Amino acid sequence: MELKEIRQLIKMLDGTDVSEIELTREGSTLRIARSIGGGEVVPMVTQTMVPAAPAAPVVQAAAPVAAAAPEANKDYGNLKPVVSPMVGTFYRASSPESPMFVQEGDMVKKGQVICIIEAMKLMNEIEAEFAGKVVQALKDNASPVEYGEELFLIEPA
Amino acid sequence: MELKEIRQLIKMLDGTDVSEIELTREGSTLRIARSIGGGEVVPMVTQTMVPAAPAAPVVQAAAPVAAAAPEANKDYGNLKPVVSPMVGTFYRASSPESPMFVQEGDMVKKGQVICIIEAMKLMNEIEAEFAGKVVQALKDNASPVEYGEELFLIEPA
Amino acid sequence: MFSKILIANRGEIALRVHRACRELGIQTVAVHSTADTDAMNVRLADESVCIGPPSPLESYLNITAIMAAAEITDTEAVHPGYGFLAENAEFAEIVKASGLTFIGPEPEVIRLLGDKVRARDAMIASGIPVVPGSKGEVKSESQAMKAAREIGFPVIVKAVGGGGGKGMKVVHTEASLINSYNVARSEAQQYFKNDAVYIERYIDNPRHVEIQIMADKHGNAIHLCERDCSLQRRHQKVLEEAPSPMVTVEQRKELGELAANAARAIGYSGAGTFEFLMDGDQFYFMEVNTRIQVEHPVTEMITGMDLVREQIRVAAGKKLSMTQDDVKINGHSIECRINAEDPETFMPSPGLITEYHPPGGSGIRVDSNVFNGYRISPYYDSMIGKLIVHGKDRDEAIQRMKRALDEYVIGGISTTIPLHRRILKDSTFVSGNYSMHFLEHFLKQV
Amino acid sequence: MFSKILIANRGEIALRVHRACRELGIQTVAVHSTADTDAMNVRLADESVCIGPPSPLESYLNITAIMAAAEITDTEAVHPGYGFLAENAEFAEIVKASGLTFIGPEPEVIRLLGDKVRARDAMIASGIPVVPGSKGEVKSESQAMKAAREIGFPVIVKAVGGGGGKGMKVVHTEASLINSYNVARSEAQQYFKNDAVYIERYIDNPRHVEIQIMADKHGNAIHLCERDCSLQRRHQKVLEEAPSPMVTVEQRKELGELAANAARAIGYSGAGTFEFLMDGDQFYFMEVNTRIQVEHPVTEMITGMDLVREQIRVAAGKKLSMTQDDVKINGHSIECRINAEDPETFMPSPGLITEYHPPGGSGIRVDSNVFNGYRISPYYDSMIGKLIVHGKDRDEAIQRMKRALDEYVIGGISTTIPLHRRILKDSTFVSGNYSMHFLEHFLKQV
Repeated sequence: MELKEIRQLIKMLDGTDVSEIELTREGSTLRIARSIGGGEVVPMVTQTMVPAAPAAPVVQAAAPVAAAAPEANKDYGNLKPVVSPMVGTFYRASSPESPMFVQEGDMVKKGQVICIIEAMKLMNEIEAEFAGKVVQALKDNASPVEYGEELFLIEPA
Repeated sequence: MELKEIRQLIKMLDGTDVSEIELTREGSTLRIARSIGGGEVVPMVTQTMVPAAPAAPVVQAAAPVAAAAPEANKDYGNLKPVVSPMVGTFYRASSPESPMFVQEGDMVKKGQVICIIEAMKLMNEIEAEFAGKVVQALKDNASPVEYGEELFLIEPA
Repeated sequence: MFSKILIANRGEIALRVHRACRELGIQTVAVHSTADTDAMNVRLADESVCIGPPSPLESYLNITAIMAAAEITDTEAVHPGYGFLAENAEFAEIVKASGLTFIGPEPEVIRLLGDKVRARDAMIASGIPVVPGSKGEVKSESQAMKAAREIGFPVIVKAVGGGGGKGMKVVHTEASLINSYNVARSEAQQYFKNDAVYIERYIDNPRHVEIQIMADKHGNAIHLCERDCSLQRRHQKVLEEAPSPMVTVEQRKELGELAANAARAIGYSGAGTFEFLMDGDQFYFMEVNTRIQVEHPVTEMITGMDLVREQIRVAAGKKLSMTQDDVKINGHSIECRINAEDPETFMPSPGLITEYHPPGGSGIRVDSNVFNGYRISPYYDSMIGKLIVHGKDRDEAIQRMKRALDEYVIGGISTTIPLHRRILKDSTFVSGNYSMHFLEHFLKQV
Repeated sequence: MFSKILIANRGEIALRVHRACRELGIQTVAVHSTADTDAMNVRLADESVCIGPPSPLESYLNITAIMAAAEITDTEAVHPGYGFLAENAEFAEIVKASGLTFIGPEPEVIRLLGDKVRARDAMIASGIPVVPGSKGEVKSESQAMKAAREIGFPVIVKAVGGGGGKGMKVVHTEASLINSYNVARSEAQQYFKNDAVYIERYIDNPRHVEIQIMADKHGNAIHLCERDCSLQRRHQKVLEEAPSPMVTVEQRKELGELAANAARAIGYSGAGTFEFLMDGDQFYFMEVNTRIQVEHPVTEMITGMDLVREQIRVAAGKKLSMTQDDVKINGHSIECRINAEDPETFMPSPGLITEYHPPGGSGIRVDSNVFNGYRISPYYDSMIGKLIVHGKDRDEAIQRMKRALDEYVIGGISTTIPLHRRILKDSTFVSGNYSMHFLEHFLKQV
């Protein structure tokens, strides 16, 4: 970087409200800071680290099922999620030929079976914990689900 | 970077509102900061980490000399410290038989020898950088001192 | 070789197994409770599955949940680590029945060695020295008296299904035998749902010495030196070293060959540990642990064998990568277990780690799942890491461990690092001549 | 043995030397500039002395300040690390004249080996193969032409007092010789204040192979295998390994013995490195580095010798702790230099480290002076640490390095970790058959 260039740079800043400029080129770095606006101080605050947990160092292409950690208290407004009480495979019907336990828009009663989670060849019937209207199914039929993963959104009656 | 260039740079800033300029080239870094606008100082607040630095894991009984890192801008009110420009041994007189260069309460002139720092058998005379009254000697005669360590407090005249 | 392994554990051993898999090019599945969602092993795994709430019974001990996780991730093999389900024969059987490979011995071998009376008989049959004791269960007060007289006092009454010091009673005189026998039975019933007890000679001031073995599915078994784990507090190992400073070259060879022979005789495969009490120059068999041990790294440091890698290899049907002749002992290794505990009161100290910097440099190994910003949960055991050093001899290893302990920074919680610093400076420890009672006395001194 | 050593350096090597001292029970004095007040080596040292402002000329290269620090702390010996004053014969002389021990060879040995022409003559006298070249300085254009014709093109013109690629010109044809000769002279004058140049055969596609030696003050010298440092960018080593994948057992022995013999012949003591260019199965001497090298850990990993500890021991007058027969090569080791640089543009990236977590587990060594919350200053070189792995063979070492690079977390700045990940996956690198031009081509590919 030549002095001439630097002079041009400083001149260029004149009349603008740029308070700081940093230029890096071919191993050279130039930083210019200005105090603007009559005595107003421009503090050069270098923001400090947030003592953070290491970010997952390797962001591998995780298999779809395993990628999602259980959702942490999302806000669904007046809707309430039904979460999976176990790991397994989520089924919306008791067999491929049977009708779905619940459809979107259906009203369900407390204790009504709304899906099945299969774990180790055992079909575990999952019941609604409260009455309401099924607004959305969050998982496709035959999806793998983790413990705590959200399955349905229900609007409590 | 040559002195000539640096001088030109400083000159170049005159009359502008640039408060700071930093230039890195071929491994050299130059930073010029100015206080602009009648006494209004531009504070260079480099907010550094406090939280995360490991606390000195082994707090050894360090030798007295080495324990103290150079004091960082303590606030002495209207007094100003004289700091050591080098590592070595601090002497308040030119020989054990000689009188001290300065006593507490003495007035000193700019350029007056106030102590000696011995390094590698060489006696380096340290001069007062400004005139004033010696309020306190911060080190005992024959103490080892680090670069940047405070030696005297002087009330500028 | 497997293409994907599910690691049915948490903490540092889950990370340890993950690392071995990575170095073998095998994909990993981490299963975890909701308390461990942010754990290092979960972050580093190729896939992770949340299997339940913090309670171990509902997550890390929940066989159904673990098997369901294996199923939905198409896992080929399961590594159980140590603790939790690692020595549960039923779990091993279920894994096998599901068409997956359990990384450990066959279920029937786990079952045999988990039964103290049957295990003892198998060892006697292989010529391994056992503590003089009753032939199996002692079923009545009169049988107890007869057995104790034959063995000679002091004796110890132990639960057949027991472990961890529970249901154990030391008896010094005939007068107190019957009472202790009855107390031991009722404790055994209470803790292990099985009131069967047996009687053995009580060894007064022993060392804990254990032989590492490794066996494949082709009838090959080798021994990999002993570890000395005499430094214990309340039956919990605190610091381990290899080789033992008190075992001779001849003893090492003799005991090692006996252990390898026994392993071959019972059809053992995988990593195993034969635990002995050492009393003077006598050794007495205690038990076989059919899993990788917490303290396995000290053996890795002096033999150069990656034991977890080898476990995986032999589970996949490969032959041992070393013969007995290849096993050379190189230098000395020490491990300090770092627990989140007050170093004086041993009260657990869960909480947020606000500073973390492990020691580095030559001859240092840190196996730990924690990091700066990690919160140690109160649900699981307090061991948060292991600091292992290697030196060309015991003296260099001790100097190195002292140096490394001084560098280790863990802020925000209390740890046992200060305790280890004190132990490493103690002249009895430095001499190498310490028994299993050493730490107890040491802690009382201050 | 010394009771106190002053470490006249900064960064990871200052910490490395501190660790060796600690393990020998020696007190340490850290000297540092005002920019390094919070550095790890300063915090860990028994004593520390601030010797000047950030500028190396006024601190780490300031002999007066360093000697004054040695004086006020009653130091017995000075370890210079690498870089800065490590190969400055005048500094070694001043240390000696002050009644202290300089941890390195005698000043006259440093001076001899620092002069390329005299060093070359000494090597020829010891039977070490050198690149065909001019006999000493080439003083005129006509001498240059005569020498180049004798040697045969391509040739390289080099500065007598040079290093780091400066003042070097490759010449392929007679036509361009005279111009290159004159440019090289003027560059040499500019960079080294000495316009003397010499001419050598230019080796087109070499490997960089260097032999580690260690010698005591009693006339004993041993060789400790080679390191392969062919992976370079702009004459800076990026990744090193030991042993070299291309050197045979016979070559290792022959070259090692030649180096150890030469060391004995010139009265060498301490750690030293004989650098060679390897062209096919020919070796050509380049220079001797009279200090510990950045890449010394790979040698430590495969030989078990703590080189810094040994440097200190022999400086204190002790005999070598190993004979040549004791030197056994065990497995394979790789080192990746971690620089605070953009992994693509190689722009320096100073700044605050906001997250830091080094890899752990088996076979991993991290030598680094940084920590979470450390600010990398722009005043010094960009190497912030070294990741070293050991495996039982090269394949295991590569797998382990990949695993460790994936675990290494350094936040807030850019580092060369992503570059190393890419290199470790490259099939040419994995084959082991790469020359000093490999990295250059590799970087252009993307």
